[in-house]
Amino acid sequence: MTNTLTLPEPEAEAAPAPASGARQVRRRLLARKSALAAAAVLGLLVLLALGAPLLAALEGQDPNAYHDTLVDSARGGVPFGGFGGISAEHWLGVEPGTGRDLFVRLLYGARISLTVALGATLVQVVVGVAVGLGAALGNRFTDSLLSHVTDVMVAMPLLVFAIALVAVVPADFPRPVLLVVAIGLLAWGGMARLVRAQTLSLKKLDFVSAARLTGGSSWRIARRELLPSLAAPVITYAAILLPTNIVLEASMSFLGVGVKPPTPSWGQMLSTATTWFRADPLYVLLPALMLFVTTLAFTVLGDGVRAALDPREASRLRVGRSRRTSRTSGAGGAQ
Amino acid sequence: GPKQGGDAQGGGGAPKKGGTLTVLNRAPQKQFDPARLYTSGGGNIPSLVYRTLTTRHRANGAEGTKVVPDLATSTGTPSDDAKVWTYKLKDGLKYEDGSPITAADIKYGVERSFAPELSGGAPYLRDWLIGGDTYQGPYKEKKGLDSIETPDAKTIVFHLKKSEGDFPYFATSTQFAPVPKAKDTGAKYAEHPVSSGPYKLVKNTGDGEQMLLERNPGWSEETDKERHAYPDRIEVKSGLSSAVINQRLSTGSGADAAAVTTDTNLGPAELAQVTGDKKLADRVGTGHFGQTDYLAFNPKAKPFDNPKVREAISYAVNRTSVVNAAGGSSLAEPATTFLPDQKSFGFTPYDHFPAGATGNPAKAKELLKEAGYGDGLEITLTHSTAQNFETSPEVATAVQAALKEAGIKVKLEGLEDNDYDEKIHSVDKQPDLFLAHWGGDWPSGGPFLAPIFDGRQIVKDGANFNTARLDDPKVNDEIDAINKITDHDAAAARWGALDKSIGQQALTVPLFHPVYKRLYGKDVKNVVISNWTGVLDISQVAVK
Amino acid sequence: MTSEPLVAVDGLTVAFPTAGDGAVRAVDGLSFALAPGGALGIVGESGSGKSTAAFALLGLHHGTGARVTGSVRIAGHDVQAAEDAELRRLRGPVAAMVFQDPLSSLDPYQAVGDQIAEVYRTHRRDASRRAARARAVEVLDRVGIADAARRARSRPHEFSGGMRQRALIAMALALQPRLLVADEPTTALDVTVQAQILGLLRELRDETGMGLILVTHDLGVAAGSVDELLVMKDGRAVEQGPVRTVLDAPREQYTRELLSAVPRVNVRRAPLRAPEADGAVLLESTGLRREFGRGKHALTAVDDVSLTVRAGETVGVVGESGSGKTTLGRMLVRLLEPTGGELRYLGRDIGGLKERELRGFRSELQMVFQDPVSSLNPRRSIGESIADPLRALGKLNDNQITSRVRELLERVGLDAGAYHRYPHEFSGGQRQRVGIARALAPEPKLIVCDEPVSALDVTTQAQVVALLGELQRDLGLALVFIAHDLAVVRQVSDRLVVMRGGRIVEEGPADSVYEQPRHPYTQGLLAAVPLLEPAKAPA
Amino acid sequence: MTGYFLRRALGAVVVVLVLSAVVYATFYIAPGDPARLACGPRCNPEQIRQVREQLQLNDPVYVQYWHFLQGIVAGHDYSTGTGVLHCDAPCFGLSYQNNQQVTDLIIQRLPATASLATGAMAVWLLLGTGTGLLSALRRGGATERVLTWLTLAGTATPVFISGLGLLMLFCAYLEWLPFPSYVPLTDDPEQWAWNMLLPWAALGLLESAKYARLTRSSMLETLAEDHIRTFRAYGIAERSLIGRHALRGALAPVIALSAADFGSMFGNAMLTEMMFGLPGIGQLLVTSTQTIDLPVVVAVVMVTGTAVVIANIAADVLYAVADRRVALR
Ligand SMILES: Nc1ncnc2c1ncn2[C@@H]1O[C@H](COP(=O)(O)OP(=O)(O)OP(=O)(O)O)[C@@H](O)[C@H]1O
Ligand SMILES: Nc1ncnc2c1ncn2[C@@H]1O[C@H](COP(=O)(O)OP(=O)(O)OP(=O)(O)O)[C@@H](O)[C@H]1O
Ligand SMILES: [Mg+2]
Ligand SMILES: [Mg+2]
Repeated sequence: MTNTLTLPEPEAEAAPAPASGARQVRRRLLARKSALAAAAVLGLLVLLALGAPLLAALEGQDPNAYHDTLVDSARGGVPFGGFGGISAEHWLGVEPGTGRDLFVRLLYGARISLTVALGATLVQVVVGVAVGLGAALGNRFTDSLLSHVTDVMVAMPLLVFAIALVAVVPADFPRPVLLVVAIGLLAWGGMARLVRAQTLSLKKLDFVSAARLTGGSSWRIARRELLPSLAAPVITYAAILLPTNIVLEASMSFLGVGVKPPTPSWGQMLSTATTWFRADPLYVLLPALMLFVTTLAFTVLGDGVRAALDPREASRLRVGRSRRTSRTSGAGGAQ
Repeated sequence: GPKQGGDAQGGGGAPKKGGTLTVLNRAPQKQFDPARLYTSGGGNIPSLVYRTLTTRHRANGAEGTKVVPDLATSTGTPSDDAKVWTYKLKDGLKYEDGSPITAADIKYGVERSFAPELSGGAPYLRDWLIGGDTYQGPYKEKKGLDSIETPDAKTIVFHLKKSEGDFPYFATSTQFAPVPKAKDTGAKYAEHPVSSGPYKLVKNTGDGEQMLLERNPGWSEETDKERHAYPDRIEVKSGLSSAVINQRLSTGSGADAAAVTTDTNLGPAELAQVTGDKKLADRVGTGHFGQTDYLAFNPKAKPFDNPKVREAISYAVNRTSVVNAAGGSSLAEPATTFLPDQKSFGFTPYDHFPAGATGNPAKAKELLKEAGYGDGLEITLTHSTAQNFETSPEVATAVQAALKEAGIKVKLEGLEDNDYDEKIHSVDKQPDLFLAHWGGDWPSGGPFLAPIFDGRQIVKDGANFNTARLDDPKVNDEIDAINKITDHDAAAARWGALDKSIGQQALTVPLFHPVYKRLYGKDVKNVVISNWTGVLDISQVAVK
Repeated sequence: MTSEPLVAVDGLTVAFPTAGDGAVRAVDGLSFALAPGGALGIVGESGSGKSTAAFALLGLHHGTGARVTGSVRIAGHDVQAAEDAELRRLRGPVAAMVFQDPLSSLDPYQAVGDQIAEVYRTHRRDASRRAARARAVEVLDRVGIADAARRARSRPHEFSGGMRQRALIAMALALQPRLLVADEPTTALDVTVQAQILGLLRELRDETGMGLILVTHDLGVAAGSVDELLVMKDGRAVEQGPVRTVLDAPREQYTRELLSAVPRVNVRRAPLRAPEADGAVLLESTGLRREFGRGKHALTAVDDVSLTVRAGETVGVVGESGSGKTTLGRMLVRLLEPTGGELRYLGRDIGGLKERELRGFRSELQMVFQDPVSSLNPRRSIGESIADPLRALGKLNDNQITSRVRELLERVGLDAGAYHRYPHEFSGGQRQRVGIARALAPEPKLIVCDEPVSALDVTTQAQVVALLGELQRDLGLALVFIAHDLAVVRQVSDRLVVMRGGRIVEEGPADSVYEQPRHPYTQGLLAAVPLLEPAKAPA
Repeated sequence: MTGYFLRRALGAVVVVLVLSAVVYATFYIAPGDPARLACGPRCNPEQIRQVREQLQLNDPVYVQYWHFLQGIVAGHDYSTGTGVLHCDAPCFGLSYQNNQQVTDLIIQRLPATASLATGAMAVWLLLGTGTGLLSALRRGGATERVLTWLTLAGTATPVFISGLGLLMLFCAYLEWLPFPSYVPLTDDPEQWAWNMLLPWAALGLLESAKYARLTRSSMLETLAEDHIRTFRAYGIAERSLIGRHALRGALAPVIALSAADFGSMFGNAMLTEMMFGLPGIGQLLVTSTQTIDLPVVVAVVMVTGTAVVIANIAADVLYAVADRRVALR
């Protein structure tokens, strides 16, 4: 068949290590300070995105209002005043050329960027897992067919197709949804390969054979026996896909097929900010920083979740740290 | 007001021959066949290789909008109400291989531009020459076009269907470059064109991305008053991003010190940076090209069939934010006239719907109420998604923000550039309101106004530019009348008057005229930027 | 020469931190000594801390998070106090270790000879590359690898299991260590190969005078190879003394239990009930065949196997590793599709049925898997795993299922409250019981037990064997009992099948095969079984 | 073995054909009329009709596609007006834009893209793998943390930002490097390398985080393997333990994934190429997409698709060669 090669999960193992229930997973997750911090950061980002209108009202600004008097028209529209025009009215300064408020645009941008990133990643995970499982569990023909379809997807130059897709779809189709679908449906090849490879090796394990002997359907086996074990590698891979998707959205904006103006997104902000490196560094830095923080948070959280799903991680915890979590330990008298 | 434009001269000292000039460009010179180049695009690198019957006067500013003889001894002798144009070739004209340039070669050059294999180019030859509308080029119709006569090797006569006082301007385009029939390789000619200009093409790789031009021994300075050809070699590197081009020019290390660009402006961000740096600011040339960026209506569609709505929008527009979105006041000048503010176009100032610097939403609301839209109005504005600072999302959002003040809710429809281009120029699919821009094929009112407002130029299934579908016999007659005038200044005045009177109908909302800021390398001398193209003229540049 | 012992362990305690509170004390206050040239066997049930103790001898717990207290002295080196550099000097030349699993203990990417040469050169800095390589060939030759010069260039995957284990011993030998620590060196091997390796160890000791610590759970293996014996339980030494004394006159109750649990190949099975030779035919295979791969790489794992299993009887299947036992077993329950031959269940040909068509009677044919680790889903509680077949049957409601699972758990000797616990919370033996409970749940007619006890220590092994016998008696199950340990099989089987190279070489009533083996291969197998009591030869 | 390759080659052909058909169809229905674009900005209907005929755009789409495939296998003759242009197999047709042979266009641009992909791969192998190794062996160190953040930042930064940033820093501000301008390797290897340095860095950085994570996990996994324990028990120093025994096993999946990614760089490095003005395949793809130059688009996608498929086969083979325990199937 086609290749079984994919990004192996960090700390992948031949036979999955013993794990335990959701409660223990949560406990282990809570024991990781870094994961908690990452979750907090992400929670904050989501809150900021959701609360954008409130915060905008608090600042007293509108994301699309022009402020012609705040920019130096003769000098390419660079904001007056230092640091990109930061002032009491405009907490993070204003956009060059238009004078639109950057703080509010950044917040509203989070809505789109997080939606697109999470949505597209979700689509990739769902399609990738479905196709990967289908290929690994199906018969020779299904496997060959799905693997070839996966190959076609992987071989597609993504951006060009995204451009074509956006051009083909009617202009009044909601753009964020289109971006989610375009990115999600074009870039699931890696996920499918990962899932297929992992499933093939899981399939060799006896507990899957045992499940077959119960006379359950393939779907039942996949759901009960395979999906839980696939969670760890899928989460790790998804944490890498997520920033890639945000960057993809930015690249699509750069090529003119991103969100529709005047809607802001971090990607759109980055793509218009490109040339402002020197004249107004803050303009570039702000969205770039948001992107980086999001990436970091998702990576750290993904690591945390993956580790929490891996019970071997428990014995890796240092003794000193484990004592602190002892109070929460309730389930099962593990040795 | 009067333009001082193109004042840059580059580094001090008299220009000398020698050295290598580097051209850093964005777009590769994909087309190099003289038949396929479009007039206004055909003036840069191709103009170093192809000489034409007439040419642009290579001078700064308004002086550069003049047309002057090139291969011909004059800009052309009109007869029969400017329906017949006769040219005589200069003596001693040679190709790169030393063979003489003949009038038959120029005729052949014009004819081959009709071949579908060599598509591209401007529509004027087809529209103007007798028999041009059906002629299929010399490959299919060997006998050639009867409306071009070459009574002897040095004389060429063009017979037109109608009077065209602007013919000398049109004769600057590369279709009027000589092509020796024996050397013509059809679609492959561009790979090895036979040079009549000061340079010949030595290398062309990557589909026009990297080119090397060297001196053409067949060219003699005596026959060419316009091109200087100071550098020994010209190296073209394209496919670069504009940010990189400007950064390279400002850093100017190595070969970049002797570099220019012919297709890249300073963007707003770069301008902000350059103006803060005296040394860099000295290396910026300013150019004007006759162009207007405007809002185009379809006055046949609701609600724009109501002149009051169009007027309301004219009043509501905030030109300051539009100009800012287009890069700020150094890169765009607010426009209230359709004609560019240059004398050669016949610029006549007017402002029929004074919106002031930042728009007059009160007046707009009033007009809307009168038109029956007192409760507000919802419209769609179509624009391109290309980031060109002209028809781009930024400008559209600026319009959107201004109209909001007047109670007009604007929905934006951004189209991918091809889609946009096809839609706005299609009679059937044309959006009702969209951002458009129009530049003159040469600095005259004719090519500026006629395609947009001449009712006979409404093209049903080709590229239509009369997007207002104006078909007013009075306008049409006036256009015909002015076309008969061969005195440019006299014609200009009438074009100006025509523009002013059409303006009253509010068929368009002129927004701004772009201004070009061209950065060049620190070793570059003799910088000439004419108002014909607004482009830095590489035939004038010296690097020593 | 000093009178100092080669190994002196005093009050050794090793504790592993755990996620919950505190730590697991794998070794708890262990003390023993070994004179130069002596041989000590460490025996005990699984999880009793044998390996952990052995690792401590070489300081292998350094830097792992395990807390080690007490003192370990090897040939005068204080292992506990030693710096990394000193430890490195100790490991190899003074004390060398041979690990349990020869499959994974060698670098898969490098030639075996190079690996030995590398170890040699690490400690003999003056040795040239060439000399090191020559030494590698020499020791490989010494451990009985034919054509050693050529085979030294092979990679581990080109070696058989026995050869790999020999290579590991050769690696130890290259440095002529004063002490060899062998951690279950033969558990992964067949009896015949095991006999060779044990013989080799004996020879080497005689030749080089090195000391030996042999860690094993097989008392038979220890019996023939060591002078002293140490019995461990829960990290502590239960009994210690000369091997014959401990085996013949055990002082401790635990040792006695351990000894009595060891299956004897030369003892007849106690009849469960009156033999009903004419039970109805349940499963019948004729000329069953299974190939893997295609074309040139095709391998026939099972070839022309004809077998009949009657209701209520136990058919034992023995044979060396790779002889096709598992493949046969999986075909019998139709986890694998046969490539040829016929397979009849209650008269119906099920050999070629599709997965969907099999569903109807899937639950009637069950299997207990060889590997207790991989046969339970680590992410689901054991109760859910056992309940699965019941759910799939769809006859019972949730409450009934839960009470049935509790009943099953108790039936196999587990606490009914274990329902919500996860596999990793159980020992190997317990997991195997869970596997049996799962197989029993749908009330099958036949269970194929694939080496159900080979991963277990003798006591647990005895318990599981007894359990299976009991269940069979109570429920009238038919069993196919696969194992490579002939003694275990003898305890349970009515009939015996001996496999080799995918074919059946001998078949017959268990007692007659054991007592009068006809095929030379069967005879060889029986002769290689290590015996606790050397005096008594098989009858 | 031959059987394996035959099977894979057949699969590759199928994949590339399907890919080309999908592209053909997509761009066929995408807005924009190639004839109009080729004709020029102000064409009258008659001209457009002539050009459409000239480009054979009047045939039904499947006929056009069939002609396209025919050209690849058998070559094609085109009229230049004055003569006949032989386009030898594999002929991907002529560009709608300027009648250039698409095959030539692609061949001219392959070296730049190959250079970019090769160097970027070196960067992600060095930076990504290095970071991964460091974090596997020395968890929690400051260097490791900084490098990890750097690679994550690289992944989270679009190349049009990081590329420009690198240019500004190294070429404009520090002036350590000339502004990149592609010099073919065959012309001047040294200049080639200097000019490619920044594009390599920008693209390599984008991929590094993935490799850092992969390497780290792979290394930890290998270090936990039994054979490592064997050598540790024989007093082999930690350094040679890692260098000689762990690295190879740990890097096998990294190398294999690199091979696969190397292939996909051919079609996906377009933004890097645009940013640095590299005359590569990706840039060609973008410009031809913009002008709906169908033969070029489809041909480029077929070439990049082939690169991906070949790279995947190479990845599988490399993996099997590196790790003998894996069998090709
Ligand atoms: N790294 C570890 N972390 C936590 N507990 C461990 C670790 N290694 C071993 N143990 C525990 O220590 C105890 C002793 O394990 P050890 O491997 O020494 O047993 P053993 O006697 O060798 O058993 P077997 O015969 O199965 O090999 C067991 O309960 C085991 O679960
Ligand atoms: N899925 C498979 N693909 C290819 N070969 C296989 C497969 N399963 C088993 N084999 C091969 O078939 C032969 C018989 O294997 P099987 O597992 O049945 O042996 P076994 O008698 O159970 O051995 P052991 O005692 O080691 O468990 C072996 O050579 C093995 O390598
Ligand atoms: Mg052990
Ligand atoms: Mg087996």
